[in-house]
Amino acid sequence: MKRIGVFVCHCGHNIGATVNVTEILKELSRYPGVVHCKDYKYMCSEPGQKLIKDSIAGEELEGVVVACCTPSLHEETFRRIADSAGINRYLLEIANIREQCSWVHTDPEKATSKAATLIKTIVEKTKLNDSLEPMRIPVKTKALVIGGGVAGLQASLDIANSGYEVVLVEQNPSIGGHMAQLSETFPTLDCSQCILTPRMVEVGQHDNIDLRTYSEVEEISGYAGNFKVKIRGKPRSVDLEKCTGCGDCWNLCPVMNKPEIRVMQSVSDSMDPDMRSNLDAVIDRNGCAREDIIGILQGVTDEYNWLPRDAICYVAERLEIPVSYVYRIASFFTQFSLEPRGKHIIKVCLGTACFVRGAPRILSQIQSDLGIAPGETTEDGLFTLETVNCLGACALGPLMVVDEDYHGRLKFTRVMSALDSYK
Amino acid sequence: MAKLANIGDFEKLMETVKAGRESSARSVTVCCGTGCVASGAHDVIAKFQEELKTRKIDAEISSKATGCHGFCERGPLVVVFPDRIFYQRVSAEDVPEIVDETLVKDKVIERLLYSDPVSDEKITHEPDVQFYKRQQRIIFGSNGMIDPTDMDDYIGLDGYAALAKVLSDHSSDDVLDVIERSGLRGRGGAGFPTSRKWRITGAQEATPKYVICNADEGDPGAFQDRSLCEGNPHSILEGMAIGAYAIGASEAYIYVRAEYPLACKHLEIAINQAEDRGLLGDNILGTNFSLKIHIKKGAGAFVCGEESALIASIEGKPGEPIPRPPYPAEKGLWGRPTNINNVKTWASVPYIINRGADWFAGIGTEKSKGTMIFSLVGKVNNTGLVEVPMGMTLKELVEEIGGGIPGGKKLKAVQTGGPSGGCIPSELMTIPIDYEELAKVGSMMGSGGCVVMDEDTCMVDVARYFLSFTVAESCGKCTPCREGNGRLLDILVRICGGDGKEGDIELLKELAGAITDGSLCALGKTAPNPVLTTIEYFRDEYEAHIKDKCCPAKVCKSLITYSIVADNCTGCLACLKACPAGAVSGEKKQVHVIDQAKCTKCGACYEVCKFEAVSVE
Amino acid sequence: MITFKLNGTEVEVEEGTTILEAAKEHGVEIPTLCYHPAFEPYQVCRVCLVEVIKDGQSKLVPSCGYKVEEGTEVLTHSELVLKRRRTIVELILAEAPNSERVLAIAKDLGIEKSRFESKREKECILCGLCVNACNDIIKVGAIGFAKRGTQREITTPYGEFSDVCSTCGACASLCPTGVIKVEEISDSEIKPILSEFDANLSQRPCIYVPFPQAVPNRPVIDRENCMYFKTGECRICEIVCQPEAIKYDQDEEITEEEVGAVIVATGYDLYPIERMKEYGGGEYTDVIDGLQFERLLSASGPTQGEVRRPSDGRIPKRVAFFACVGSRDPEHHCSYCSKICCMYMVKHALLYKERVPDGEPVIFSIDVRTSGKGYEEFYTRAKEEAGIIYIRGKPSRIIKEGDGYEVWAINTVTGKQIRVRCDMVVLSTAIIPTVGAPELAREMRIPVDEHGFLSEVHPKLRPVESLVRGFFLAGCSQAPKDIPDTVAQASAAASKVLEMFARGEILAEPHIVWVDEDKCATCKVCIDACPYEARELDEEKKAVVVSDALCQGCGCCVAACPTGATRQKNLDDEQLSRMVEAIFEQEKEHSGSD
Amino acid sequence: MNKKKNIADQINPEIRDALLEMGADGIYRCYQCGKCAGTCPWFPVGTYDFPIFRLPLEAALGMIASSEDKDELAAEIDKIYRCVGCEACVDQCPHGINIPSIFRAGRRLLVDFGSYPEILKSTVRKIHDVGNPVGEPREKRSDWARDLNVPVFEPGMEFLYFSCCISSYDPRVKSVARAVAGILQKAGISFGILQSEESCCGEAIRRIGSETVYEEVAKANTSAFERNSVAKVLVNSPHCYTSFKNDYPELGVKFDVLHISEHLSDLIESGAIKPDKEFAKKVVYHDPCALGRQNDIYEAPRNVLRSIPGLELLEVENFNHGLSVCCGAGSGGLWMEWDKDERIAGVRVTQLIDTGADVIAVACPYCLQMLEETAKSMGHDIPVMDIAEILAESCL
Repeated sequence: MKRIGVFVCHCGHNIGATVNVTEILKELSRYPGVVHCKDYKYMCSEPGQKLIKDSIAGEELEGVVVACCTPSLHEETFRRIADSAGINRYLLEIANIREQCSWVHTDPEKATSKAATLIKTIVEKTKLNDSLEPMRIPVKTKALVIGGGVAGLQASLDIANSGYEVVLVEQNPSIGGHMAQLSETFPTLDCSQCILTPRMVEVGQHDNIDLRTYSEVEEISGYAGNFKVKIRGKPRSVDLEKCTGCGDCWNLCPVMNKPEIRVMQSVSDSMDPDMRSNLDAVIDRNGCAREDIIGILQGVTDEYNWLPRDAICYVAERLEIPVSYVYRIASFFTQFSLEPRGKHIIKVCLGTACFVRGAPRILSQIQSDLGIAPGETTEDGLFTLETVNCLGACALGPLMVVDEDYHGRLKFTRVMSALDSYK
Repeated sequence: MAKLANIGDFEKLMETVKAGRESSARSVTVCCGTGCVASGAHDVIAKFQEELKTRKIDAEISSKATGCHGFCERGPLVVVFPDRIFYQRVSAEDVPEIVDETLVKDKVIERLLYSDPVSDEKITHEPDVQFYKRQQRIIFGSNGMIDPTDMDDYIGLDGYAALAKVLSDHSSDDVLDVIERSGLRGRGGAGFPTSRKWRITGAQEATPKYVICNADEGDPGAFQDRSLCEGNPHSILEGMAIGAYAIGASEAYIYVRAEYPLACKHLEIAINQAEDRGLLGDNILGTNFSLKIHIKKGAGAFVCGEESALIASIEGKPGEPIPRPPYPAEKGLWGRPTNINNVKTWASVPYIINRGADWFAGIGTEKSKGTMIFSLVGKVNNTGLVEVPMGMTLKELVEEIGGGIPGGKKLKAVQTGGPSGGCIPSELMTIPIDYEELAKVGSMMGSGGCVVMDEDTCMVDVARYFLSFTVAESCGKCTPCREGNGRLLDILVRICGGDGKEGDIELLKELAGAITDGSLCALGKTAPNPVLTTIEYFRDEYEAHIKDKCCPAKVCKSLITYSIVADNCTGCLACLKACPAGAVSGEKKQVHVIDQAKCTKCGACYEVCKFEAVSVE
Repeated sequence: MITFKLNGTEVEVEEGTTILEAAKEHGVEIPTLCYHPAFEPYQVCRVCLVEVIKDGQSKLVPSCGYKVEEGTEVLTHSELVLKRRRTIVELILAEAPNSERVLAIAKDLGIEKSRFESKREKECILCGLCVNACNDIIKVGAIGFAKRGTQREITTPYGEFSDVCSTCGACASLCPTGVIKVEEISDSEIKPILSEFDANLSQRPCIYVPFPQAVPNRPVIDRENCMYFKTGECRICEIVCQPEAIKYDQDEEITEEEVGAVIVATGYDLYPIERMKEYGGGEYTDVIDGLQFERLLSASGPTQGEVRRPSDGRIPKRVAFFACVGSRDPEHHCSYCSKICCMYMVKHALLYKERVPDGEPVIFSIDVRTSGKGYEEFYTRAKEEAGIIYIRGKPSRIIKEGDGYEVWAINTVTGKQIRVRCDMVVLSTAIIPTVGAPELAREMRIPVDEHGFLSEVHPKLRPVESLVRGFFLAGCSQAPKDIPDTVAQASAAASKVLEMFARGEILAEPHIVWVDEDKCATCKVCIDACPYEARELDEEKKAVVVSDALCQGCGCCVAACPTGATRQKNLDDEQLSRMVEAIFEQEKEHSGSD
Repeated sequence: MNKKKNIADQINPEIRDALLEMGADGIYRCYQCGKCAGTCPWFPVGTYDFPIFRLPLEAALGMIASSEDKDELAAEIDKIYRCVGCEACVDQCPHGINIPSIFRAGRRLLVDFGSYPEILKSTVRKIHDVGNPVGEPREKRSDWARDLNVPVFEPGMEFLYFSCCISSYDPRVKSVARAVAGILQKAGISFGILQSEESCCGEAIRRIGSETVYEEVAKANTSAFERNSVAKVLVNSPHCYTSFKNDYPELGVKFDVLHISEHLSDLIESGAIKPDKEFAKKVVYHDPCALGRQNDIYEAPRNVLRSIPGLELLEVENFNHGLSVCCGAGSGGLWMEWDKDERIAGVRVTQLIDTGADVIAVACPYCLQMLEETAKSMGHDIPVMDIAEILAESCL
């Protein structure tokens, strides 16, 4: 049977007020295996500890039970006493008669009885305790710091400067945290970035710190001293070794708004069917590739005398090119017109030959009579006036062609009569 | 039309055709070029066919509609073979008389003959007509003799003989040597030696190679290419085939201007006929050389006359020039080596092959070989297409061939090279027609437009006119051309409008310099030429417009005023009726008055007044 | 390699380099307008003309597209070049008299004003950058050229809103005169990409470095908005990157590390301002939070340190600062005090007064907690210098009045109502744990309090250690605190780690379990029962093996083991039965007695 | 003898304990931040100084209606009866302190001493005598339904329709009850009314402070409900709703209560009622405090209005849903005579009109009376209609 020593602490009045300590001592001293019973007002104080230490030696105790407060507070203190007194520290046990007894009971008699029971159970446990040694687990001397703000930076530097390796994981593309965003810091009004950037650079260049920006900790397993950490490095789409940070890419990237991809609304079903069949015919005749665009638009002009909007959209749809491209071609060449044109097309030749023979006077005459400028169509849609740079019949200058008929050697008096035949 | 299997078949065909056409046969030709058609040529030819049929003599005497003879001023033209009696300004009514008298009885009808404006002497035979006498019509020669839609006519005049010759015993290098020795230079305007251009394209490894005929002819006042395409399409096709053979191309495009429907039609017919005959398409005449020719119609853009813009237009892109180098010879159509030449250049090739390089080199000056076709227009009596040997002086061209200036007016200037050319003053008429000579005086050969201007033309207004043309036709892509020429035009309009300012001339010159050096393509670079040359030679007119606010030629509207000369005015109300703006007032027999506020300066009254009662100050 | 003479000096460059690139390599700056390194040189503005002398003949060529030729001489600033360039720039200046870039180039050439009056309705110089970007690079084709000559313009088809424009803004950011506006091209809502670093007050491109002093100073591509990841087009960054560092196909990589200790310093975020409905948070653009005001004050911020209102850029004459927004509010938001707001509000007021001398800072607060070293003195000095008006009272409402705001509050000192009109309001919102940090902590089984802050072993005695051994806490992840405390706590955590490393080992309590191999029936029930995964089946021994280090002595396996093969040191079954007996005896004694 | 006035604060624990005992909440939690006072409807009125943020501390010191000076006491009593119980302050208080509960405790003390406003005394007496604040005889309670053959409630009927005293007696507000009855009949709902057995739900007088009379009527009502084994009660007044839902359970009685807007919204959704006639007007909905803020019913009334064709629903900017401003009729406000230009309803009417609406929609008889009367006194002729009346126009 082991020689067990019991030491009961009053803990000021925390225990003493509700638990009758002397009663406890009396009861415990009679308990089998208990060879030594003492109490003290503050067992955790220096004298209290000395009392235990001396009793162990004096009474050659093989087991100690200290009835006091929660083990999480002073277990370590008393076990150190056991060490220094020469017995194995795990032969000393704590009976918690404060948090688990005196603090939670008001009836002194029941509290005292419960305290005694508690102490007795621990005595029984101590009797069969073996002497053990604390386990020594080797520690991997490498640290992981999560978060690259000022806190993470400071901790990493302290550890790294002490010669140990650090893995610093930061979820944003750069370390610096919120402090980098501040203008100046109170109370000294230092410029926040001026005092933080040196730290950041130091971390960036420190060979003990493995900096992992734009990364997140996926999972941590293992135990203190031997953690296994999974770090997910989000793709930067930039090769850090090759990149020199010259800034060309971020100065030239033009996309500044969130793009929202939209598809051109099809016009083929909302347009009138026979125009669509005409257009299909023209496209089949000329080919359906981008380079046939001019031939196609000429076909449409032959058909409708101008390029209706639905036609332009449909052609763009069939050739799978942007409407803006077809619109550009349609507005570039004079043969194509985006406005409906008159029944008869009047072409006044302004070639050099006709010009010197008075073509401008003819033109202004027609303009004033029909009331339209070149490129416009009369209200009644009868005439469209256009100017052309040489019709190849300079001998007949000044010359005017209406649809297919040539009217040469015009005199401004006879101009309007020539047009009457078309009214 | 059976397909010719080999060169031998072709030679046999040529003999049979030639035999069928002995020269003495009596026949009548009517010029159906656009100019004559505009004056009613179609009715004339129809009437001939009708008359011959009614008289049942259409078997012996044939009538033929041919391409343009060149003398448009006197259209519709009729020439009676074999002794080439030349009737001009023939109307349908004259046809029965011609058939009876000339065709049947071989008598000449005086009234239809051409009378020499100077000597008033009647000339019966076409070659003697003063307009044709000094010309040397080679490329244009057969225009008046063949029906463009009938291939045999062309074959009859040694058509495709050159191609057969090349295919039978010429290697591509041989062809290149012949062309080089002939000294042929590009007829498009820049005059780049044709053989060197073919060599560069030929030397490229990348295939396939392309050959392009530039029939865009945007210059106002120039219509030779049109007449050639309409009148003699086969000569162009043959020239292109020979060129393609020399360069090693198997695909070719002819880029025709949208405003030339007749030319497109005749070219298409010619291509189909040639393919049916095996003279185009796959394995021409049984050899392993083949050539497919496509026709691409332009859509109305003068800038597409420029090489890279033409290529862009064929590729379906807007006609905007692309910076060079790389030149089309290295990287042209679809990024492949491409050789582009003008219609007239291609048309010259068959003649050089047939008649030999030395013959061609014999014509023209030391550096500019062969003949040049000019469209002689403007204030000249004989308007029309003229083919003259290089080296002839402008004076001979205008006075002898052109028949001088109508209305007894004095010659003031001749404008050559279209909107990119310059105005050459009358004092310099003695310079010969030569690439370098014309360039020296600030103008250029260009595509052959030659506009004659008399004393009534205001040179500032002419410069403004050319600028307004180039600004309207500029593609607007590069700053100097779009903005520079735009500003040039603004200044000229300001000067013509009477608010010219001190220093405007220097500003014009500075701008012109920046435009010429800075523009991306030839259109931009040459646009200021009319301004520069008119400033150079007619600076006094500019000073008059700016300082004295008066237009010597009395053309610029805001600088002239029309007023009635009281003592000449008989009150005949002629000008009152003619005035579109209702600016003339006055009773019958009373002296009329022009209300300056309403007068739009259209000049109608001046023209109508028979009593010279209208004065222009 | 090609040798040629550049402004008189012999120079060697690789074949295919353009004159512009060659000049740039040798420090010669040639002005450009329509040039963009990622595009085919369009060569239309002609501002970059240089003189090339080749076998005696000189001509002007656009240096942006003209490739260097062997043996030629290039003069970039010859008298002729400058003369022509001056005229051309004057022509462009007439088109766009107010464009900064054009004015800058004009100034270099000594041009103040263009002699030509500007006729263009829109200040567009038709350089084509926007059209080429939209059609050839982004490949959407919403805009294009139209007409030709002096009428040439850039427009959407028929001048109407485009139905294909993706509002990416490439055209607007490339335009040298800034005349093209996305809202004129598309009528759909334009959502600018907001810079997280600038607290959503400025715009950033898709490939970016958060701020100039970032470490590492390398860009990252925002895959959510980058055109390449949406349509596979654009690739501008790849084209312009000489060292070819752009890797679109780079995917995430998972790496494993073995570490001895973990310091959690995940920091803080601000309470979302959108939740303060009564103050118009998230709805009124000029009601902003503390970090946003910091960015406005910061020299590297969106307004270069000038205090300007986010809505219209005006300088606010009176700014109201609200304290305890979301803090000390157990009913709706956070119950705790965020500790640093009182102090940074004083600083904000002081800096605001410094930037806007006639400005009037008004602070609504209920207490001013200046608990740090030198804080009270700073507070007193700042009040005096900045003339801060402190109103004791928490405002109830902010109502938008015209282009300003009206604050409804009670001055609890006088008890009277007070309605303050002001131009801008800064809400000092509560400090909360960084978004995502509490979840991460729970995954690592580190205990967290009800607010999401990490729980320490003991607030006073062991403030930097987490309850789970080996984890240490630093900074605001543990609780709101100012920078001095954060740094101190970081060093403390570091020293704790160093203590562990210095010892090189950890002493662990020995009361772990052991397995009696003969009794073990290899039923593996205990393996699943163990929460710390400390048990494995050893095939040879035909028995379960315990990893001493992993075992925490919780005893689950002992309870689960059907054969009693698993036993715990110093807590053997026998001991337990003895202890129970002791209790019964005690009961018998006492019950017997009363 | 003029006693020197004692200006120092006193601490009298007795009053404090009495207040606590009478339900005063959170008097220790308050840190006087003042946020409550800013949302109180009296704030926008601007002419009455109402520092309610001081109330918890005054209660803690026991200084509610404790001054000896006669005028000061009258002013204090007037101040205590200014609170309209809209609980806007409760919503904003960082500690969720129920300021109205403190006012109610003070009022119960005053009622016990009998020193509370005369007008309210007469109202309480009327309710005590005839079970309605208007003073009309009990028998006339169901006169509004005489020609609608609305059945008397019998066990087995699904709903009891409890029409609030105001909508039973007041000639103008009667049309609300008639509209409700009409709609329910059209939808074929089995319901009935209790006629003279009903009496006032007592919500107002409890908040005025007379707990005794409240208990009287409450017990009368519950016994009537039990007698007729009523399981579900339909009410059109949010005050009856909050009384039956939150107060009556204290008496240990259990029955379901449904506000008419909730039921109408369900009926429309299920298709039982089809609002087909056009009501092409711009309507702004005023959230009653007892329905919205206190019982979280915001969307049901709006669903009813949105379902009516042609009706364009507007909101008061900045002051809608939980941030709405009270009409000033709660907790006895309906009967208090505050002078014309110092009325809460004046502020609310201006806000409602500024939205540019043609009609003001309400869901509470108190709001209807107060807003209509105030609008008229301010010279606006804008109609004020209950949502039931509007729905009736569209579906009957």
